[in-house]
Amino acid sequence: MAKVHVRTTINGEEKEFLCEPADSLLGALRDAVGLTGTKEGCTTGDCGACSVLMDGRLVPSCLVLAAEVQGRTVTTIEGIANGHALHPVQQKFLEHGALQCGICTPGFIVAAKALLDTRPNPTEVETRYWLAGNLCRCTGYDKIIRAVLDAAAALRPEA
Amino acid sequence: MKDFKYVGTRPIRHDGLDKVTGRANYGADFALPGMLYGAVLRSPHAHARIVSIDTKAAEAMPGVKAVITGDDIPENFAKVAIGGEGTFDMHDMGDNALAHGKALYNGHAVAAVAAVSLEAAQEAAVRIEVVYEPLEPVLSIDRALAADAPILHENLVEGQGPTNVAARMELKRGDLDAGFAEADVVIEREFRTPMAHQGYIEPHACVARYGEDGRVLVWCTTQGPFLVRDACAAILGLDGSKIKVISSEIGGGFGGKIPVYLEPLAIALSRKANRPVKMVMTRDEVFRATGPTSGTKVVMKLGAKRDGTLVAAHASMWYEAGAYRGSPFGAGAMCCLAAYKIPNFFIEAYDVVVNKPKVAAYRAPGSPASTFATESLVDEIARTLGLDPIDLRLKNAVAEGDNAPYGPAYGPIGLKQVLEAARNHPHWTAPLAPNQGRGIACGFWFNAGLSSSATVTLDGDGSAAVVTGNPDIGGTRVAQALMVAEELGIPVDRVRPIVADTDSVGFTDVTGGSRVCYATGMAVIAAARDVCDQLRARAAKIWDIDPASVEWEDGRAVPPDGADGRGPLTVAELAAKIGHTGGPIVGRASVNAPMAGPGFGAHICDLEVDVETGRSIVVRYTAIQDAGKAVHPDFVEGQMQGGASQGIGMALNEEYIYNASGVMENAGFLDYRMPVASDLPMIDTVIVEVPNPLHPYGVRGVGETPIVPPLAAVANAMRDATGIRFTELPLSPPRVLEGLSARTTEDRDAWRPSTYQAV
Amino acid sequence: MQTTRYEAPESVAAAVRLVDADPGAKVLAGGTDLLIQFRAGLHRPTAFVDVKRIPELVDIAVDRDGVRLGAATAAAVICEHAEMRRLFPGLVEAVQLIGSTQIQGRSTVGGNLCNASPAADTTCALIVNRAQCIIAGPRGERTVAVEQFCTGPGKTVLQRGELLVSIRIPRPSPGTADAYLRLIPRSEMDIAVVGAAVSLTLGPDGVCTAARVAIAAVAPTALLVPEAADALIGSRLDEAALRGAANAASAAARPIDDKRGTIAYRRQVAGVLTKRAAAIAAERVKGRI
Amino acid sequence: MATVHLPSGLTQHTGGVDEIIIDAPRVRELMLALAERFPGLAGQLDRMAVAIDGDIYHDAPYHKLTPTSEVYLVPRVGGGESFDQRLSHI
Repeated sequence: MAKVHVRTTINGEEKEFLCEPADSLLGALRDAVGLTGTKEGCTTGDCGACSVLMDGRLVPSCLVLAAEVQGRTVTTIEGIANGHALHPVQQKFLEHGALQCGICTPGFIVAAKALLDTRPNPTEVETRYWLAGNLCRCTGYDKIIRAVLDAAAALRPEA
Repeated sequence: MKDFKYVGTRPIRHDGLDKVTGRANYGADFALPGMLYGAVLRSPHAHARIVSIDTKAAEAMPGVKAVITGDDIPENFAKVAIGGEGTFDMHDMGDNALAHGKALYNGHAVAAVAAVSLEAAQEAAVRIEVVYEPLEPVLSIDRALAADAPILHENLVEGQGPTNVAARMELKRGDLDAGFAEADVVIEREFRTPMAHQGYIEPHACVARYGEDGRVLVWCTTQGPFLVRDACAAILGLDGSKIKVISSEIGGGFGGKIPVYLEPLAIALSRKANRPVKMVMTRDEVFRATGPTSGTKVVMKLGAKRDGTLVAAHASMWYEAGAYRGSPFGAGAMCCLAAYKIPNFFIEAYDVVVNKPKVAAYRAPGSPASTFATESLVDEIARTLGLDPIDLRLKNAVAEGDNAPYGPAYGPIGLKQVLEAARNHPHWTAPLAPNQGRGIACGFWFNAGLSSSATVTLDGDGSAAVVTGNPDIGGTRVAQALMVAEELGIPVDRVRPIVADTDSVGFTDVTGGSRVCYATGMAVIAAARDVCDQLRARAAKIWDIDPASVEWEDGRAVPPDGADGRGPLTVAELAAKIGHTGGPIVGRASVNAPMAGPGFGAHICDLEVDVETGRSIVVRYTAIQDAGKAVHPDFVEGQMQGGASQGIGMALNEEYIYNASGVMENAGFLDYRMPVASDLPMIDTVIVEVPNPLHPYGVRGVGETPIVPPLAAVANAMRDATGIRFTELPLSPPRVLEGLSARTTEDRDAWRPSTYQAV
Repeated sequence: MQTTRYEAPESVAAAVRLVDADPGAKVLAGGTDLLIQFRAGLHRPTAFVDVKRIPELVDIAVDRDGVRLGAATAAAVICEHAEMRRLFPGLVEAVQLIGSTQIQGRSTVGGNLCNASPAADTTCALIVNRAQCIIAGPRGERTVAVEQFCTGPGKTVLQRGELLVSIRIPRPSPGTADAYLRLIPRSEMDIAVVGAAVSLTLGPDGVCTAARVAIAAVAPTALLVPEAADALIGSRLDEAALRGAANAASAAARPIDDKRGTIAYRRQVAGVLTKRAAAIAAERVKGRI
Repeated sequence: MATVHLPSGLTQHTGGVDEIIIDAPRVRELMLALAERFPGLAGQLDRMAVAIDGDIYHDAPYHKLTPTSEVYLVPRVGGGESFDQRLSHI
């Protein structure tokens, strides 16, 4: 069967790749495009490790077909920092020790960025529910939630 | 206690940037040119004789390069001693990697394929024709022990005949009958916990290349690269000196990434195909076919005097080993009474094989289940006697000089300090809302020692590298850098911590047993001190004085008093002259540390119960623990919070669910219900520091203790909220509602059969 | 080996042609059930027909009569839609419960219906709101009431070549509000063990003049429970009426034992959730008056 | 010289003796002496770790003992697992 030729924008750059019709976006990102920062934890949409933004919306890349991103924009963990400047969520994860093994971290950071893009002032409860689809087994979430709330504060214009 | 300059601070971890930008490479992130992809065919049956395996159709599929079965992993009877920790039975580990003759659990690997794509390998795997003769599966401890139980291993013989009981141990002290005769209150219950998984988010993954010269490269996610090397060598009959294991970043382990599963298969496939082979487990495979922790049954009886003095304990416990012997039944027995001075006790523990995956270590293995029994009964005794549960525990708490139930006397330990901290914490006296309850429980873990090696190299610019062999699961690189910084007196960001492969560092035992900061830390400190000694000698050379007269203070070589006004020399100054004073400086050290520095913790849990649905949520949680000395407090707190979270998961919702045929029904994150962010409150932590005299800074292991208290802390909170003592976990809504419905009847204390589990 | 195609038609007619021509084709909306089932080997579609590039499948149109919801509209889009939240707070709650934030970015109400899980969160909420399914097929369009759309676990009324295009939900009459509750062991990320939706209409005097009650995960399909509605109609939603509705819901439930819950548990909790959802719906009406 | 405490699971091999003073300079000699005194222990001792004055060693045959050393034989527990206990009573 013919491969699908996909033209898309990934992290602000035009990209083209070939994939099987049934390949997931996760697989294509990791294998065809070579961006391995997006992690595979389950392939059933239950862990959030593969979170990416598609046209700005948070999606599980394991449950998106690679062919679907034709003409769309995709942002992965590799596109979250602005050049050499870390996104505040990334910086706060470091400062709070909000990661232990780090496998869930890319997904959390992408998801937290999506939260703060639309809700600059989330409560702890909102943050916990927004991030409920990102499993972390190491931290008990405490430091992650603190890091995200602190990043929100850092992103808000000075009062 | 000395004052620390760097130890105890919270610098950003060195590997942090790579991990927040997606650059860090984990097990599945590695590729080699020409790489094939492997897939495993697994048994659909829980217990079956393998009559025949026909691989011809699979081998004929396009793109298929190699197919292996148990015949490719010859049965062997090696027992490989690893680092003094004990011996792994390579027969069992090899048979678990690829079945020989019998499939012993749903998910047991039966054959494996390597092909040019994962899809091709998966397609080929299902074309392998296996004829099974299904046997009755043994799915519970009770069934395994029954006189007419099917036998898993015919060669497992006890006395008269074959058995499913692989081992027994006992511990005793004093006179049990006299002890219970002294007691004013005696409470006995039967407790059950189901099999539960570590739940690391990264599936097992590896790439192996078998070279034409017989040299093997394995890149994999593991807690113990040396163990992977030695286990693969033994299972496949290879020369271990020709195997190089590079550990990737590791996406969680908690004990579950100590055994090998995929690595021997990938090597065998690579050898057959003469191409590198990559293998990655699916989540379904991780649940079905790796090593969860044991399901257990614990019958415990505890006696106390009216004033709360515990006088006698009797415990019988059975731990599911899974398909092969080797559950943590011994640790369960040794840990369950470790917190209390009890003059009379008898504990017996049994290792029971069942048709479920072979258990692996899981954070304080064995301790949570047996401690759940003890801490539930201690709570019940406090209620019966009308005593404060912390007072009762303090009254009986062990302290330095008291003997552990397994024999030796404790050195300095922090249980009493931990309990005092719990009593003084505002959480303990905070008001509760309706339908809320509060529970407290203690927990103990030994904390391992074992072998570690370390080198510290000093560069001409005064920076240093520290090289160890422990994959960094939770911030151990930065902890090691802190120790080097402390010794050399250079900033932490001038130290580069490196996790080396098996060819590049001395033998080092696994990242596990809460041993890295303690035991590897001892090696790191000794290696750094070796560097300091060499620097003193270099300073002496510059000053032309006796090296023994040079002191090392605060990161500087200090000349003796009256040494002609020569000022001290800093590391940077000495490093700058390194070429003139004798060349590069490499410090090295290795240890085989004793198991020491027992860790005690206490957790307070507030639970709110919806009495109409049985659903409960943790509304407040505090974890208190003796860390000896917290090297990087963020990651000590992180261990406490993470362990608490896993324990809460075990208490409330996590369990392996099997149907009557022994097929696991919830092999995914959807129905294996680990806590999500919205399930938990912030987890407050209090670090108590009672220094461990065996470590230069007083460090104790911290990683495992925090999973021990939550099971009973949650169940005790449930008892407080509902008046019902639940003795079987998890406290899932159906079980709790059933208990609430029975609250007025006589059977409220009776053991309730599992809500979901096929028996 | 894989023989799957990927198609992304841009009109309903093109989509109908594709699925009519190829009985092995599967319609791909959010994919949050379909792709999981595909990867688990439960089915091997010959083509994925991605309908998200068909404009009328991914929009929400509000008019005097009510709402037309494109079947492939992402849950997150529905939840962000102010008018949807105002008109159907209970339905939006149900939509919001489909999976995580990530899943919300993909999952669709049409997909939830077509997957035909007895535990689907949105089905009950659509039933109590009297929603109609608009189905396109080779012989034109037809309309089916939501409660008739699913015929059993994984089974719907869709025939070969047919495609669920949209869901039409009538504008609630004055004094009407809805609510949906489900029981899951965790706070998120689970499939409903039991679900209950209620829509109520209260007169100015606070007397219930109309009601619909539907329960999920207690039968092969979502159940409309008229007996529970009858217990509410004519009452002021006093404790006795709520208890009557709860008992009726429990009595109507005919659940199974499985890994997510027991028969006894589901039956009991179906009543509890019905009672609570009715109380929430009533509060919502009062808040509007 | 050291006072050796045996776990109750091993006393079936010692005629019930659970505490004994052994004159041995190091752990190795102590173990040999125990095995000589109680032949039934011979196959069991390598399954045990040794606690010397409170610290548990897995592999310390050459550790020196003093007349006041308190030695406990303890089942091995490592970074998690208990191994090699087929049919063993410990």
